[in-house]
Amino acid sequence: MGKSDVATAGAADFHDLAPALAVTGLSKSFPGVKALDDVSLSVRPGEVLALLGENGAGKSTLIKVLAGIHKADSGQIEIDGVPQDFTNPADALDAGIKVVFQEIALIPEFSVAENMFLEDHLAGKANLVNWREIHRRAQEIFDRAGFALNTRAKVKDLSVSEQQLVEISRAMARDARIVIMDEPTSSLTPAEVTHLFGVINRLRKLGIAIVYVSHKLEEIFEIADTCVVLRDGRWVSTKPTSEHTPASLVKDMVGREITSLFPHSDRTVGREIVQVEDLSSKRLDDISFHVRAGEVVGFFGLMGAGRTEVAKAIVGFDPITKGRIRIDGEDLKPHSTVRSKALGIGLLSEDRKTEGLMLDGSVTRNMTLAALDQFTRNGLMDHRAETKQAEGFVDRFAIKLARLGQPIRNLSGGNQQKVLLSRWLMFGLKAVVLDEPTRGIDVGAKAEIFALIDELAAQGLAVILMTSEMPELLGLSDRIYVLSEGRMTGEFTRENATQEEILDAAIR
Amino acid sequence: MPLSANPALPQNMLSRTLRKVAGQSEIALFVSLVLIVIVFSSLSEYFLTTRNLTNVLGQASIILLIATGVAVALIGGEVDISVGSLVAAVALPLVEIMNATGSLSLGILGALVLGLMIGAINGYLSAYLRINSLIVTLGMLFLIRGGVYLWTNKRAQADTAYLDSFFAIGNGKAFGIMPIPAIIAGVIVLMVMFIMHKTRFGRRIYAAGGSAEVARMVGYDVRRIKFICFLISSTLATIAGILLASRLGAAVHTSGQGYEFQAIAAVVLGGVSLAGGRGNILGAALGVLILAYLSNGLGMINAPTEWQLVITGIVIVAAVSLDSYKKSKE
Amino acid sequence: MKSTHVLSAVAIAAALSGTTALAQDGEGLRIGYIVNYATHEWYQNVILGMEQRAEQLGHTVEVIDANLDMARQVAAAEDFMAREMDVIIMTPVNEEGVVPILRRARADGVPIVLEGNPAPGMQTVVAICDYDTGYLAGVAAGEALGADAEGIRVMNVGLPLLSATILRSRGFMDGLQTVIPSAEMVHDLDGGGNPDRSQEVSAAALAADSDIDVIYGINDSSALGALQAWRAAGLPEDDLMVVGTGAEGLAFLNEMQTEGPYQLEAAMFPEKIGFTAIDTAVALFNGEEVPEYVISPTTALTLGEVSSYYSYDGESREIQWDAVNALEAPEQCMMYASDL
Amino acid sequence: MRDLTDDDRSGALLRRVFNSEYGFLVVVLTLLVVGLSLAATNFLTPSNAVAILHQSSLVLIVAVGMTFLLITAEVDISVGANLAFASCVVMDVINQTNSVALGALAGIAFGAGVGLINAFVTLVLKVNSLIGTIAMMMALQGGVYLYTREAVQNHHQIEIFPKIATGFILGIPVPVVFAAVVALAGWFYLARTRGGRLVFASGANEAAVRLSGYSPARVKFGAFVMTGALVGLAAVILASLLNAGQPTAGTGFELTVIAAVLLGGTSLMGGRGTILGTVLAVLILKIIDNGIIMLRWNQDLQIIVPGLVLILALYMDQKKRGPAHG
Repeated sequence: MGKSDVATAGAADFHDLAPALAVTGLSKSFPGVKALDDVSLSVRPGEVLALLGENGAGKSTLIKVLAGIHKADSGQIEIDGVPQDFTNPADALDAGIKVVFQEIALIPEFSVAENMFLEDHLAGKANLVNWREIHRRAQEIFDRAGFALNTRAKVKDLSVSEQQLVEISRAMARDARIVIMDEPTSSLTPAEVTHLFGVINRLRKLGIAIVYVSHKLEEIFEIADTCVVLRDGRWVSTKPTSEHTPASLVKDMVGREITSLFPHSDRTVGREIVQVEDLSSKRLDDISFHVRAGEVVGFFGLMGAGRTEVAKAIVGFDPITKGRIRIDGEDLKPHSTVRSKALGIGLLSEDRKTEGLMLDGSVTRNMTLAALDQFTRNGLMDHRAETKQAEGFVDRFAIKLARLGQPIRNLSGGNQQKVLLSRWLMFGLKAVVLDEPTRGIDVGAKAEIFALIDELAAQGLAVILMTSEMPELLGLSDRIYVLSEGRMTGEFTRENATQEEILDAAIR
Repeated sequence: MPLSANPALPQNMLSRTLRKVAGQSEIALFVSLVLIVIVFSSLSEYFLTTRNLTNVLGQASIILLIATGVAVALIGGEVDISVGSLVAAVALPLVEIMNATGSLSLGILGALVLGLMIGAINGYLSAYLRINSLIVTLGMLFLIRGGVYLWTNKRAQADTAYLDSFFAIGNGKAFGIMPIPAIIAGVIVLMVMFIMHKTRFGRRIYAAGGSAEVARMVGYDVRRIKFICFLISSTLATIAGILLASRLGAAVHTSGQGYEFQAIAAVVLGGVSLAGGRGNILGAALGVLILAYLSNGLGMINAPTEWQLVITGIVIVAAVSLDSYKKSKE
Repeated sequence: MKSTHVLSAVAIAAALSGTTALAQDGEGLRIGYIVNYATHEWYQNVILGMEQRAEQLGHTVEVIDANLDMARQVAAAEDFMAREMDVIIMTPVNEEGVVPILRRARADGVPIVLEGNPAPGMQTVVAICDYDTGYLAGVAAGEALGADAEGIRVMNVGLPLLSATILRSRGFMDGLQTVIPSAEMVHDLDGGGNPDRSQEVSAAALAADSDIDVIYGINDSSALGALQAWRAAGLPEDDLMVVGTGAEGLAFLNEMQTEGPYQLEAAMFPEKIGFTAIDTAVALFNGEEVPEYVISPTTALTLGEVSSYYSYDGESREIQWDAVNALEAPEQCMMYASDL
Repeated sequence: MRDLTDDDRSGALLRRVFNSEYGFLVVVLTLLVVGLSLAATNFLTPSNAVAILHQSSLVLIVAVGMTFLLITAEVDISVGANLAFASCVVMDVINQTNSVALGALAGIAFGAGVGLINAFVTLVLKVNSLIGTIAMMMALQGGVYLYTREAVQNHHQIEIFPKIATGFILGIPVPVVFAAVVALAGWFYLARTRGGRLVFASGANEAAVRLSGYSPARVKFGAFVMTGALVGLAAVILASLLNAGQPTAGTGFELTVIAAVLLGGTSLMGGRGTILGTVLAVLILKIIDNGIIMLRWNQDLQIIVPGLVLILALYMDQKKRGPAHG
């Protein structure tokens, strides 16, 4: 890539350099919404700029404008002082901007190497794919960046974090000057996050400007040089990270102070609701645990450790090969979701789109799906009672919507998640399994979900929380189980849990 | 961990080359094909003759071309079921122009123009107006067939130019052995294989079919890619229509009915996914040959039509369920 | 993996060695018949006639079904040639579509007898006269109605897809008009040759104009479908006459026996066609002089006449060879497809 | 619609009608009826209305089942072949037992049995239902000739039998009564019952339904079997209408049925559709069919026009929903 000379010059102090990317007065409107309103920022070679804001603050619109997906109504984008006019994503790429989106933009059926050269396949004049060169160049980039990836592996067989490395390698393959990462850690485990930061630091040394978008404050303080906060499509502040405290950042983002992110009320712990003995399946090996009423039990584990597998097994969604699952004393037999629901346990899936929402269905229909029996008289639906009940939940959880009949697809992630939680609360459970309940949700909504989890436990529900976010785990759980490669490798109480010991158990 | 997936262990040469061009499932298909040949060879003394084996290649050439086009469309994430009617339609300009001018090239040109026009309509409606392609091409299936009936007044249009070149492309044999339609189809299928695997555009078809969103983000013009997929599928069906017209010596208005189903069945049997982005042309071709030799063999042993239909149905269900069983094991 | 190689090696070796077909045992002839559409009862009876005749003469018949697909028909001819049949009989799915395969068979020295429709380049065709069949039925219908009948209105449930069926419809009208010149065709429908479609189009046509005296169907299914549409519309059956064509199977026998409006059948004796085709095939193989057109006889039958040609027990029918073989076939048809 | 802007509210009446759920279908239907009444004097007669309703009822009975199936994101291509086979079974069993009831029952049971196998192949063997039912279609087309080489004739001559197709109840043709009952029941089930809700949900998001403690496989199973049983019911009517069991019947029937259901606004992707839309669409297609004969136009148009209508309908639907749902 021939960037090493720039690296030695630039990495030491980027403050002296001219901005690699400068955005001035960017505005963009969609029908009915002003998504971006006069936003400006700049980022220099070797600088890591954190872009913060709640959902709807305009971050994704800004990124999409920079990626050439949307066209701004007004304002200017300059790269190395040259004004740009992107009409499509290819223009942005050619100009040296590479966006690593949160939803990874790789072709699952293609090999790692092919994915890195999707734009041109290194094709020459005859438009022929140069397979040998593709693999050679990919390997070369991996060697330089120190990635342990096989160029011939299919992307669909990789873990999320490995896929992210492919995305970053892709930026390197394109000689990108500016890499924009949209919530890159949302599906990474702590170890993988650490690894990613190593990669970012290496990129930084290569003189690449990085725009880092995240909700996770502790990450910002670890990696970012500068913080830019947006709110409601408008620029709020630009400051060096060193001048921020977590509270000041949250205040800039939310516009108000949030006192406690993790409420933990005093509650009485009751009888054992969930009892699991020697649970084994394709990916799980002899898992045993129990959860009592009024207790929040966190499950931690790295990617692929088996959290989601446990969650899906104990509600009867995935088949098991061995073991006994009892809910409030009753055996989960036959092993099905029909039975588990009857016993009073339900799962909120980590994957809202494919396992939770009926995207074109109305809010009401999504919310009442589990509790249909309550609105059934002699097999007939009582639409009035249904609507009334749904209205109650909308009020109770302050779900923001235009009307109950609108398709749920148009709601924000946080509000969608509240609807899905309402689905189970309306039914009335004894135990609920929450798999990554705050994935892709902004800070304000997160706090509300946390409060809700606390409230559920206080009402006497047994809550099982699957999470990969350490602060969430430590802040909410009464007890913590740790999984590693499908086995149980640790159990901690709220009092004796430390981040180090948990991580230690997770890699055991 | 897939990361540690080994770069091929040292094995004998044959299997390594085989692996290079074919995946697991293509090898399985090839083995099934061989099994069919062995079984029927033991049941009929006439099956395992050079003449019969090459005959079938000629007979299969028409479905092979159609299936290849259908496979390209499926890999591109779209489906084209108008091909059966298209086969009948393109023969009309071919034969009429040939009869009027005495020129095979002009006739072929006419056929290609009509074929491309139909492909462009399919492509425009599906890719640009974003109407579900199954519906578009289902509608076109009716429309084209009706158009053919109106145009011909339901009479077959005979070739009265009697060009030897036209006779040869569907009926001739190279070196007295290999049917020329089989050679034509074989060369075209190889070309498509090459395009799909070795050219930038081919890879873009896979990308557009497998993950249209991603392809769009990478900057591919997905609509254009899909549009061209329809052009490819109708071009291949046009060539099939030309070969068929030559074999029949006429533009027969009823020809090609049900070919779309035969082609889709063969292609799916060959491992091409209905969901787009998966499968390859080699597999599709093997799927066609399996069904062709199966049908030929059943004919050789005088199996009645009804049994042929039942057996073909069972073979398809068995193949596809085996495939989905394998996927569920992954 | 190993087994794969072994299997493929065996197959390829076997394929390359290319065993030559075994020689003929010299008993009888091996006759291949490529049928247009074997699942239709008409063709089943053709095949029946072939088998009965072939057995009498000590030959064997093998059948491949083209199942209405021209390409399949060509493939079937190739297969028969690969199987070294002595002579091939073929009912073209479409008469224009067999020209190249006839040319290839001639080059190969395999004699081919066409059944049904003539095609350019053929040696001989065994067929009934479609126009004559319709014509005879038309005359019979006219006579049954009486020459002084006025304003006779006809609904034709036709099949314009095929020249043969166009000829039948035209023959019927021409025959009828020789007796009753004022007879007119009110509805000229495309019933697709099958009963459900015929029922459907007839229902619509009868709703438009139900003042009909005669229904003519180009085959039994078309006539029966139209009759069912008539009944579904609740129209009176007393003054209606239904004329079917073919004597294909059991359906017309069944309906005629109720002594309802189905009074006349233009019988084409499929068994006899099969019989004649075998005789022609054998003659052709033996190098005898065979006319270009071999005509199989047809006639119009009333209920009273049917039983002398077919015995019917409600479950199956048996052709009365003596009566059918006694029928005289014309030297030439009154009109051919080429005259259309 | 509270969130309509003023602009929309004052918008052209036509556009509002078109954008409503059935607006497009109702407008087309009205235009057809008015147009044909003016163009063909015999169109608007009781006998023609009966003829149209007769023809529509066979398609509609099966289309109701197909609407259910498509809403659950499955499809059944074998309905045409099933119809032919079942009609032979109906006639054969009546011939054997001299009981119309037993024959009807056997036909419905046969149809449902085919649906059962389709369900098994789709839900247990996990074969894509498009492919699985194409294979079933081939197997049935072959199988029917193994069952009977020729049309099964009416040997029983039971008087009531022809009345199933041609009789009247309170001045309404019997098949129309059957179709109306089936359509009403289907509409009521989809719109008003808990089970109907699950039909939609199973097509919209199968995993979500399973996680919510229901069995989408059971819902789909029900839809397959019901479609099959309705084919059996249609076969009883068809056998009566043709006074025979016809192995050659039903060619292209599946395409007509699916075209009608799609024209009626049911989504191929599942999760969306209505019986009322299907009813309107069946009527539209059958009136077009009828009109072509009434006007004495070339009957080849009967295959061209539905093709055009189908593409047009989907195009309108696409425009209405906007590109976001492409």
